[in-house]
Amino acid sequence: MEAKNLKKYFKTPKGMLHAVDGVNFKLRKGTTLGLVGESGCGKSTTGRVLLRLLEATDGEVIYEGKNILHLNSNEMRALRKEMQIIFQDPYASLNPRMTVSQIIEEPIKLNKLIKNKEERFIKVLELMELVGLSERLINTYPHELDGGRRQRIGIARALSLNTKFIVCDEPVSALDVSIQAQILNLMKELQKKLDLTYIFITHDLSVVNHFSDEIAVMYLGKIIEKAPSEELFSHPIHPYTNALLSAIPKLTIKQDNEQIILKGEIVSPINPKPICRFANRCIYAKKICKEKEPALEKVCENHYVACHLFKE
Amino acid sequence: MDSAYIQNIEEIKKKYKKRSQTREVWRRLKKNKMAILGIIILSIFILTAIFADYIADYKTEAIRMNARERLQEPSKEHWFGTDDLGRDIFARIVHGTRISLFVGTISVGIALSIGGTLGAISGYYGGKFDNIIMRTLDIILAVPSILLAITIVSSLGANIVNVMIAVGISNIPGFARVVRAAVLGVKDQEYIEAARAIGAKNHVIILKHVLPNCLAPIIVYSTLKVATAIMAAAGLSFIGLGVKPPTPEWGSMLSGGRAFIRDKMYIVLFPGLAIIATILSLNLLGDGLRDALDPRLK
Amino acid sequence: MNNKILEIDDLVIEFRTDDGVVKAVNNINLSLDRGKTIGIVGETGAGKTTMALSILNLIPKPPGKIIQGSINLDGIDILKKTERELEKIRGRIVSMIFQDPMTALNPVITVGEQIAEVISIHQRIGSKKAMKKAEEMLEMVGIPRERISEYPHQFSGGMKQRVIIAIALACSPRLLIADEPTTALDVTIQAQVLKLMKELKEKLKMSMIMITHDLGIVAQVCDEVAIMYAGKIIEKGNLRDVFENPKHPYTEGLFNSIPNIDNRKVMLKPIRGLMPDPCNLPKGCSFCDRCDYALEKCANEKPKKISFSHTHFVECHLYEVEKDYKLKYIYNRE
Amino acid sequence: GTKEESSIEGSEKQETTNEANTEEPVAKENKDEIKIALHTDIVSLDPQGHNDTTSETVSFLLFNRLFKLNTDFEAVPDLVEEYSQPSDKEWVLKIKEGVKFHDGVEMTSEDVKFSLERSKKSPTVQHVLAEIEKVEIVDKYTVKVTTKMPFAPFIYTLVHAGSSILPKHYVESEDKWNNPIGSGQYKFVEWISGDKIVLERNEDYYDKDNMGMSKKIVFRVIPEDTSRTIALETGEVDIVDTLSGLDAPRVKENPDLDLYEKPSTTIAYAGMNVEKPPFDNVLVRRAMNYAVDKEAIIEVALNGAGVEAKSVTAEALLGYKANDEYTYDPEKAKELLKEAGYDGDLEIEIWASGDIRKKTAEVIQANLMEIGVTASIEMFEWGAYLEATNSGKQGMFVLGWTSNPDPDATLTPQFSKESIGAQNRSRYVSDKVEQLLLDGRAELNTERRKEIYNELHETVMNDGPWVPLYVSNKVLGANSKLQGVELSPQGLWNLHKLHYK
Amino acid sequence: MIKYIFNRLLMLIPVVIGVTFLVFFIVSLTPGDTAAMIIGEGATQEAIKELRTEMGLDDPVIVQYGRYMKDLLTGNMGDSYSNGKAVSSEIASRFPNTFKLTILSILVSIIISIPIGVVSATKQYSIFDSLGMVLALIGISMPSFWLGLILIIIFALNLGWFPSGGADSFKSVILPAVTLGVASTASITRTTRSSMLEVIRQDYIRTAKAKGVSNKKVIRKHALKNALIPAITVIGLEFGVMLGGAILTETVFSWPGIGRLMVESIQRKDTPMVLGCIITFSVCFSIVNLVIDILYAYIDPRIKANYE
Ligand SMILES: Nc1ncnc2c1ncn2[C@@H]1O[C@H](COP(=O)(O)OP(=O)(O)OP(=O)(O)O)[C@@H](O)[C@H]1O
Ligand SMILES: Nc1ncnc2c1ncn2[C@@H]1O[C@H](COP(=O)(O)OP(=O)(O)OP(=O)(O)O)[C@@H](O)[C@H]1O
Ligand SMILES: [Mg+2]
Ligand SMILES: [Mg+2]
Ligand code: NI
Repeated sequence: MEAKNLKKYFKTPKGMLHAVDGVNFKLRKGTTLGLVGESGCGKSTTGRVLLRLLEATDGEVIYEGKNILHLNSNEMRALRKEMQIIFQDPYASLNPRMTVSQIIEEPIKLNKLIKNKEERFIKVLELMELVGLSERLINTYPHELDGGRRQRIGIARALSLNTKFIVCDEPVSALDVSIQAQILNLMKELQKKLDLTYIFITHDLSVVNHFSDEIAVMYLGKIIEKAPSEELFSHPIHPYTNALLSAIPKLTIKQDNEQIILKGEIVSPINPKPICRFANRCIYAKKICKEKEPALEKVCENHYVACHLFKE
Repeated sequence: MDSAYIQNIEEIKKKYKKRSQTREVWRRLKKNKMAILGIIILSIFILTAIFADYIADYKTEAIRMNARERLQEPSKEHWFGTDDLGRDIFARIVHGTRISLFVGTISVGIALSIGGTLGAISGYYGGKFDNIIMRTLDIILAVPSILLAITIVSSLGANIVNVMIAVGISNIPGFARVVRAAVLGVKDQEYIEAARAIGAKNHVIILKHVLPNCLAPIIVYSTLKVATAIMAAAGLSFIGLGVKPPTPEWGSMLSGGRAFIRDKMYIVLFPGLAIIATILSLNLLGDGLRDALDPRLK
Repeated sequence: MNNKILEIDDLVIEFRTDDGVVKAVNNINLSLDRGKTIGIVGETGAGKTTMALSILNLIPKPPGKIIQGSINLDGIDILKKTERELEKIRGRIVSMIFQDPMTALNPVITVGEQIAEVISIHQRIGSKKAMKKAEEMLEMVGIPRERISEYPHQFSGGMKQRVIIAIALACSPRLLIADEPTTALDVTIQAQVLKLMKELKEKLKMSMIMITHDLGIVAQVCDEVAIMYAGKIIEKGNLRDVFENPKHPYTEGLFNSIPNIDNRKVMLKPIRGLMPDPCNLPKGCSFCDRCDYALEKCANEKPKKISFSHTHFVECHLYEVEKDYKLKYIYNRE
Repeated sequence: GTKEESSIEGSEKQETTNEANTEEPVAKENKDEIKIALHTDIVSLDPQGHNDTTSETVSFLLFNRLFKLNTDFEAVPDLVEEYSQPSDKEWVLKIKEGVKFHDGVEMTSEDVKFSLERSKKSPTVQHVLAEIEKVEIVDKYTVKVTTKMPFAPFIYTLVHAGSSILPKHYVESEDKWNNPIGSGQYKFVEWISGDKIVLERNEDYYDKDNMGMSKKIVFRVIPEDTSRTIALETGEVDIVDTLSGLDAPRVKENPDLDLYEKPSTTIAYAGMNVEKPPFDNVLVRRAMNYAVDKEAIIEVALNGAGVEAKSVTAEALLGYKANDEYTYDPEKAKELLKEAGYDGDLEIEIWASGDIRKKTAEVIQANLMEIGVTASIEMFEWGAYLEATNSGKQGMFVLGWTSNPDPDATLTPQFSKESIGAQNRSRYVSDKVEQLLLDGRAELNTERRKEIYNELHETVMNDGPWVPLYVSNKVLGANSKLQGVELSPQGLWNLHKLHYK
Repeated sequence: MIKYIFNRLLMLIPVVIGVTFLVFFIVSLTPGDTAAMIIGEGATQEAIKELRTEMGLDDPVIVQYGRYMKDLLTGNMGDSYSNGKAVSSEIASRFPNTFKLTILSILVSIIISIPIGVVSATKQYSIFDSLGMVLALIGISMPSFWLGLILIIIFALNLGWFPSGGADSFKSVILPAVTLGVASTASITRTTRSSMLEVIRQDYIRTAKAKGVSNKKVIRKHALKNALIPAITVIGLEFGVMLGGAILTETVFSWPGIGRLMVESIQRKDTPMVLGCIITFSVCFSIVNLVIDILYAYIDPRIKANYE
């Protein structure tokens, strides 16, 4: 999977909203890319564009050698079997009038993977077992469940097809730590077993650190830093990444208040100027930051950053 | 998967699959006393329609003129009195059940299926589609139903089916608007996107995901429109486009008796009550059904 | 004056649904001192939100029903008040930040009006003045004044959450209930919001109930912690008690489930199994099915409250048998 | 109160009721304004642009004709001072001098010539004066009219609203009949379509003996029967132009109101298409005449407000002859049917349109059931009905005809060969009748004409293209204090006489 | 927004063209000969034929349509076939009545139905709820002539408070407005109730309560506005029904409105008048629909965003 200069703009009354503005990344099979960043920076939009749930404004998405943005609707539908998404808000993404088993069964039925009713039912039970939903829940509706179970329905649905690639949009944000841990473990196991590729979107940095092989930090529609997890956590370069990492609530009782609290106006994503988008909140900002847009450049092996300052 | 688990499947199925969708709805409906009342009233009407011939003889009581028994007040012999042709109003209501229920439900059915489809399409796709469909319906809305009915009946002939078509067509824009408004509220939900993500085609999405979530206003509107349809059909029979006299039919009984409203109230009262009871039962049932179909209200 | 802002006594709340009775809150006792913050942590569905709502007497009835217990808020017996009287308490003495910011704001009223409303109700000031105050509140939570006349849909999730916080704080309540107030926020904004709350708490001597899944947040802002499981408080103590010396196996499990930010290679160790069906709670300890330490009597007998200090107690059979029982305690802080 | 045919009888009663009800709210504030409820709006203010009785009611007040009808249905001179007939086909008419239109312009023979010629050209009323060949001006007040052939009903055609004398200068102006000017007792004030027509008295009316009696007349359009009666009861109107038979007893019993009833010239009939089986068989047609229970129809459709029709015109018309042979006799009808070769296996269609005709058809249907004929009723919208009953596909159909005073205007369109495809909807052809019709038109001697038409009635009834059903009564109600209510077979009459004491 | 309104108003042109086209063909399909209808009883065949030719009724429909449209473009709706009056002046004289009646009826309807709907929803399954429903259903099942006559008998005949008909004073519009309004209450009540039921279960209602907002105010300020969207859709539809469907009420109350004019014209096959009425209606409907759409936007800012 590869994204090349991916762009998604929304039309708004005030102008073009650059939700995703030239995102590039490459993803090896069987690995996980973590996507973090401020809320509203375009993470979910990126995920949607990758799956063509939204039509990209520009750019290419290359999946197994094909640019899927040029496929017609039938070809695309065929491909959907392999590419799935777990939505950010599990409740909203489940049809309130369908039972758990219907929701999980639907993709199988629609894609005619298993024609036999019996077998399909067995498959549903298997999937439920896989994500840890007890069979008791077959006939329950999403609203009767708590956030954790809802989230798992979403996961089971994503896995019901011959999935190879999943965009996980904050799959664990609604969960308590224990269930979060269960789910994360499950997803990791599945990745190993089925050689899945994930894009993992989250706010929770400890989770993303734990889960991803590589992390991309987004800010206002752009990737500003990208590195393998360990590298990023140990040597963050971009000032925003630094701020982010410092803000993680620590489990220690007495805080030494060294958090970097960001100040300053957030730049509007509508028709942004070609300058560093973080510049006016950046404590290190220089003149050049407000004049030129930094490009994503290589710092060391696999570590990329978009900042005018890193060279210094 | 381990085989013990698979073996359990039959058992699991027995345990859980029993609660099929319809059964589930029925189970919940049963708990709603008002809905049950609605079902009972409606069943009485349906049974009346089926067994009308056993309740009152069509030839001798419902349609035979009896000049000597004109305009009799309700009595033991004629429960609901007699009309201006000396026919037994009770017998006419009993036999009228068939036609009125039929006309009411079928014409609403026609309007609902066509109007609903158009409304759903125009709401779901939006943009140009929406504009074209809705403006076209504006045009139909402006054509008075009488004119429409005259045309349909004169080109297709005067029979009950064509009356239903006429009433149905003139109700299409209304249903389209109601459905469209409801669809607009649902189509941007995330579960619709989720359905697209698993490769569902648009028509599947509309049918399986959008419409079931728009049921409430549709049910409310449909159950009410049955009354209007019965009366609209009667209005048509007045200008000669409805059922052929002397076939009994509630709406025509109601409008035919308008001259008697001051002295012989019962002539219009009973057909009116029959319509009210029908609509009441449909509404009770509709309310119940809406609640039963909404798993969130469990 | 009573030093307790809140005393909940033996509270039981049930939801009567078609499928059975959901026992959401079971015999909860809780008290909170003025100016203190208690963190409530627990699995999804443990009954945290339900308990919080009961303090405002806002349990949806039906299907909800308060079976027994009393709630004493600042000397007022909440459950005995009429709806009229409650109107005066809600928003002024106690207010709440709701869990789901996406749906908690009225989509057709401007955010400014929604904030100003609570002010004009309780402070009896003109709508213009209330609007002024609302602007200040908005700024306080880090949203520019100019956006006061915008509608919720024009705000991002995080901004909406901040509006709800502003509403809750507008009348300087004596007790603030914050139900997962930062789930939709990224960590930098989360830090901002938490800081704001802390400041207010100090300035106004406000007490706070902080419901969250994030133990890091608890560590940052709370004085006390209560761990809830299946409608019960199974462990409660001050921060140090619980963080440094967790007693309940569930508490231990929670800590073990947190990904270690410094060592990403460690496999997560979730608590095995799932929460019991709240319609059908086990006879004994609700956690017993998932507990690695379960004793025989755990399955049949409800555990009693065991105190370790005047602040720290736990409900677990383990300590009835052996007061110094040591959990295996895999969790490794730093 | 009750009034039978005219007001004379009722006026005695008046006094008794008057005293009893002095404080009744019915009392009018403005006694000089008479409010008349019409059951339908007028079609047009142009007397040559309408052909219906309601419009006539109004235009008779606005315009004069050369002749007018008296209450006995006889034509008497109105504008005409004197007239003579120099030859069979020539009429010399001299109008009164000094007749002024509402704008003060005097009426002259120019206007007469203009009006009669315009009438001939008007699509709506051209049939009325169709027999006129030419109109010539003799002098300022005299015209000479030449008919195409000797034409007995000539004077009667001149009483028709279509023969009103209009001011030439106005008609040729640009006003388009928005503010019509006539010479009648009343002047036009306004017409709000669908609502009301307001007229005020013409103080300069030429005939001082026949001046309008009240200052103002307001016609209100009240289409719904019940509402109309109620308006009368509440005193919102003083008189209604028609009353439903159902409401008649109520008005009768009301001491403040008077009921007026008089047979009209409107006959209802069930026509049969003589070209189409089974009605091509005279026996079947006669059988129908025996099978129908006319009394029941009057009861059901008119609520009693009518009389049985015994021939093809109303009794009031010249030359009427009742047929007493046909009575309600289902047995006889069955016999005739058997004779005609039908034995309980006859199926026919009855066509109808409108509520009253529907009820009529239902009664006929029930009657026919008794003699083993199965009839199904086909209902039509009015426009479609008129077309359909001209198509030749009709079997039995229910219709009516409102006659002008002269029998020719009724009988020729209905029974002449020429009007097949038009008014002769039963498509009846008979050489004898054809001859009688021609004779009747040409015969100027009333007695002899009467005989001709007597024979015609006999012949037609014998051939039975119709089952004449009933002649409806003109029923109307008025405030009992209202004076001068007159009723003609065509309805309200001499409205200018209406007034309060 | 202004652009949106302008665009929608522009859409009136195709709608009017569509309506006239459709009606022209529909009328040409209906049976009955216009010329024969005009002349009435006693006409000869030749006269009818002559008149038909004179009026251009023998031309192909499309030619007639073209002729009509040409006139219409110059603002001329033609003259009535039956009485020669200008259609535009006839409609101008009647339209204010129709408008007055419709507006008042819809007001009556709203005043009755919104409160009933709200109470039914807030007290679901209570006696109020059932009573509200039965009342609403009686309203919809009762033909307007029935209610109209009953009102006339009570309020005009027995009490003498209002006139029994006509359009003379403001008083005369009350009874017809009530009659017409009651017929529409059912749909509006039921819809309000149904959407209200949905809204009062929403989280933001809970938020409002938590703020200490009184119950009444929660309903009035927070719930009602949100529940109004479906109700307004139906109000718009009922508005249309009232505009065009007031025929029975107009008849019973001798109300000189367009509905009656239209039906009478249809029966007389008075095509220009029919067209005039229908064009008036279609413009009204379109404007009503536009107003409804604007109201949507006014009520719900999310919808407003779509218009800009
Ligand atoms: N349908 C839409 N129309 C207009 N703007 C949109 C739309 N969807 C998203 N946006 C805007 O695009 C930007 C990116 O949104 P996105 O949902 O991708 O953010 P995110 O990174 O997922 O944030 P979060 O962490 O809160 O989920 C935001 O500014 C949002 O307001
Ligand atoms: N309206 C309701 N009807 C029925 N059951 C309910 C209702 N609200 C809550 N419950 C049930 O009550 C129990 C407690 O729910 P509550 O919302 O208090 O959990 P919570 O601790 O806040 O969970 P979370 O962390 O997911 O917010 C759950 O089992 C839930 O399913
Ligand atoms: Mg997102
Ligand atoms: Mg919660
Ligand atoms: Ni004539």
